Amino acid sequence: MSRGNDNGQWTSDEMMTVAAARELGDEAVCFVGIGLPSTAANVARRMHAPNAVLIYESGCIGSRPDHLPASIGDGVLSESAVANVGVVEIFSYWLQAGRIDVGFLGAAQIDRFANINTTVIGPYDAPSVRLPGAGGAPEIAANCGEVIITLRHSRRAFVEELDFVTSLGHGTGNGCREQLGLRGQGPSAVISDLGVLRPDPATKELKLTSVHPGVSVDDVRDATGWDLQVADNYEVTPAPTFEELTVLRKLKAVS
Amino acid sequence: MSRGNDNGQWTSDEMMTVAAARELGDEAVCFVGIGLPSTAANVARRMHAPNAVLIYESGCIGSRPDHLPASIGDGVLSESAVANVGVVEIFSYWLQAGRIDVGFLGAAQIDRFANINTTVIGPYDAPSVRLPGAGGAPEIAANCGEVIITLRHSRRAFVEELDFVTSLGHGTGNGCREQLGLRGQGPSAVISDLGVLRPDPATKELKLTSVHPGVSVDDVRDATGWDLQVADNYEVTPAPTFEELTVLRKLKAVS
Amino acid sequence: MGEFLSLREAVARYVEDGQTLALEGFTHLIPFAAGHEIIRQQRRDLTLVRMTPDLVYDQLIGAGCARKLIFGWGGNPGVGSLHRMRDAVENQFPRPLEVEEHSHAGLAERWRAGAAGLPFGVLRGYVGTSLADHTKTIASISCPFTGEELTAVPAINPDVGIIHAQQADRDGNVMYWGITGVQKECVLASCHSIVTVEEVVDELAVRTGGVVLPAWAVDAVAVVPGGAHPSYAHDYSDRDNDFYAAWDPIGRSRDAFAEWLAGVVEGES
Amino acid sequence: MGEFLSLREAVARYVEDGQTLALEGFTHLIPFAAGHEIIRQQRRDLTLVRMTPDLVYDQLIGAGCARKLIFGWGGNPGVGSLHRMRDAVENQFPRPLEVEEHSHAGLAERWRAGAAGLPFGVLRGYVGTSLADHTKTIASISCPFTGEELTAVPAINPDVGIIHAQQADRDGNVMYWGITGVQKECVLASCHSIVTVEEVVDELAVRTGGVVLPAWAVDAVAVVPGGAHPSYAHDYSDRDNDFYAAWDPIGRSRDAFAEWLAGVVEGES
Repeated sequence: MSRGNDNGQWTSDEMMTVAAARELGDEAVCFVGIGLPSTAANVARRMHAPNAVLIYESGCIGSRPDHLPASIGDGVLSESAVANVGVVEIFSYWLQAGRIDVGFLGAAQIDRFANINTTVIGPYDAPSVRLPGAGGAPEIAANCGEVIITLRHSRRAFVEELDFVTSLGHGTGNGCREQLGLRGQGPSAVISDLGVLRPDPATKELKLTSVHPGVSVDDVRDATGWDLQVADNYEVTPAPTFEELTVLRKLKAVS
Repeated sequence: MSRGNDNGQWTSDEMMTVAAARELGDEAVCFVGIGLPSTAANVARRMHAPNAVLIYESGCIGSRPDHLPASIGDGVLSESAVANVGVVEIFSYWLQAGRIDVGFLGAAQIDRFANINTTVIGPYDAPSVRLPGAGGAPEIAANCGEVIITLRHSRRAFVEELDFVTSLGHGTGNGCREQLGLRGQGPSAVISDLGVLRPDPATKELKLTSVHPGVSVDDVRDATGWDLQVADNYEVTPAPTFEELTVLRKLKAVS
Repeated sequence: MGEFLSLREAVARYVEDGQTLALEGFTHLIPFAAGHEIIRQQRRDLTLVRMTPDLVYDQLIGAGCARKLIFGWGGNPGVGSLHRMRDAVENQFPRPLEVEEHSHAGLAERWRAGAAGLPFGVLRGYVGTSLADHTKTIASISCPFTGEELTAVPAINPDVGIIHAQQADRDGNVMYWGITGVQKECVLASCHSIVTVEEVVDELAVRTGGVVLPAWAVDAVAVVPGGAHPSYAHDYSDRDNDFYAAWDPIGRSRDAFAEWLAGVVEGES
Repeated sequence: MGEFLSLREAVARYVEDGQTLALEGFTHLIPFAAGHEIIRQQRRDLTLVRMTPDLVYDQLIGAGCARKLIFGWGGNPGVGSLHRMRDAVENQFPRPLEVEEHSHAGLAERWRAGAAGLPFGVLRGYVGTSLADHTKTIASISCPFTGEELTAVPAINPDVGIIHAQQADRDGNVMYWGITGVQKECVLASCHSIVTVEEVVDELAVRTGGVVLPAWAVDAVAVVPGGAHPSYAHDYSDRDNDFYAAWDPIGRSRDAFAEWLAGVVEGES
């Protein structure tokens, strides 16, 4: 399902990518997963965040790829990096030490507290779907200053209860991360193809804070597996600009 | 005090260095301290042990210096090495992991079980002499397959009791290392300017197993601060050969 | 001691049924040729360790070589699932596959501990996740100085570690560069190690970030140009992204996989 | 963020009385010029951390800057003792010096833990030695999987870490090579870091074994050619072994040291 705007100038995936890119501040040090997170981070670097530092768990620090990598281990990430280090070092000296401002994660499923499942659907020992597993996500979610999550909206993705918590978001709600001794602040935004959700400061439950152009609040509610809270002052996400779309499509075209 | 042989062809320090060099087997992987250990290892590499691998705690693996370094961090060690790694790695991945066959150590003092003091003479908090301290020695002594110790003989150096155990030799005797869970076999030889001492297999107490040419057993006993055991079949150390002396002096000359 | 062997000899000498084996390489330098040789030699009951199983383990699992998988992320990067791995986990085909699942940070620390000769490693990880409920090799540990609770994981020390590198010199010293992953740890943590290389050179390359393994720390070196395909060797080849995409329908179908497998078994090593 | 400052500004901005400070460099790349600037700015009550104190800490201790020393080996390599350090330990001159003594392996692990954001590190070390009797920061720890007893040491996290490197590029990225010691750990474990460099270049050198620190991981970069003398900078200078030998009589005599000190204090930064 790919929604676009009225006159087909952009797709909902493009809206999602652009909205994610906008989250990344200039000079932010960002741990980037492959796929949409990497695309969004590279759009941001070409737009408002030229000094953002992209770090890939393959050990590439400060990569400036001229095209989108197909994996987190593509040669272009290493070649264009300021420094290349081993995987032990990237996780211990850089991620774990709290040097990363923003972690950019995808997800198969999330719940209302932005906890993530990328492991199994169904019982662990007899899963109906075996997903890829944790990868770098649990410690990215734990140790980055903040976390931005991107995934497409559906009732199978935004679920009432996760079968498996692969990466902790806000756990059971406000105070949970602090109680567990986690250093990072956890997810600050969930960006889907329908809108943007942010944790309520008081409860840490996700609230719809903006809907993408052409999407109604009911559309989002219908695609969410729990009773979704909506911010009083929710907004309409600004549509992708011509420049954003140009940068994004140019990046996609050469990959 | 530097004894030589009858006609002054070599000094007791040269005898000590050559005797130490002979201990190093070909293809041995050897962790080398600076000073006499480094000299001995480099003599060995030019004589009977061309394939010995010299490792310095500064992170140089497989150094083949063309002159003797003045410190364990000289540029020639790095330049001539097969690989250069950081100090964290050299201690953890190489020494601690049990990859080193032979550790070559100097000492300020040792006792009858070849325990080493390089820390203080006198009480720790009010020492009469403050020595340099541990450096790499405690873990070299603990984790190398075997350890060779070199120091000049005197009652101040070969003492009844150490004021401080900086590096463990055979502890309190046979079985002590095993009880402490140490992996390496501990000191296999102590080489002085007077002779060679080796641990008795049954008790691990050092026994005089050879005296250098021109040295009597009583000379060694007089210079030892405990009642030194002497092997029944003790030998006279073969004098330095012309070739050994040539190699040693050439090495010294260019350093 | 960096002995030059053919890949066939190297695998025959070091790899045995029932062993714990690791073929490492983080997207880059994945030792595919060595994996295929293990398939050809029909090794069985292997415990396979890898941070990201990738196609090479999908192939070994599909060929029935594995009884257990220790891993962190089992997907086809940029494409989708590893269907042979899923078929084994979901349907026990071609045989049941026991799974021991960690995060990448946890596995990296297990590799570090293994290479460092320690029985365990420590990290800030797994807290609040379901992983510890299902993986026995995740424990809690207290800092003796601050009392803080952290996570401990046991060292990995495979029987054989296998990697691919760009170069060996004539003495058997090995060098690789680009994305260097956990290969050093894999070789140093393993009882034995096999390195396939693109070529033998008189002098190893000069590369910032390059890793050199001295010959005496490696057991066997086998010259296998292209031995990482469809993964790549930086400065020697590009990642064959098309093959990764093409694997999806092969891995998805038992029949297509059987056909692919027959081709590998008939192939030359 | 790799900001270019003069050495005087960098020390003035980041180094304060009472801090824990580390000037690292393993024989190679010892940041002597930075040490002299700290002497000139008359910082006091410092806790100084270094694996091998070397002459630079003999000078800081003799100048009365330090109240505590955390170290592993305090000698003049290839020459003899550090007499200012001994005078402080043995005679409390010019002021008492508290000593926290470790092995090099233990300090390396403390640096690793500090850089890795862990409160402690683990090693096979100290067992059977007297070090644990006198050093409180050595503890025992059990492996939660095997029950084996190992040794724990706390992380080092100085207020300021100072190193010398060969190069910075115009963005403030730093590179050094040759013997690389624990400098990466020192910079990453410290709250703030100052790097003195031989020169600023358009492109960093290409060197196997070279270490690159991205600009954003460093606070200040100061261009100080020869800033490691009498230590050396690989490919830029040689170790001044004569100076190390000449230091022995200077350090041995309080008067000779006072004269040397006056020269430093009058010197330009």
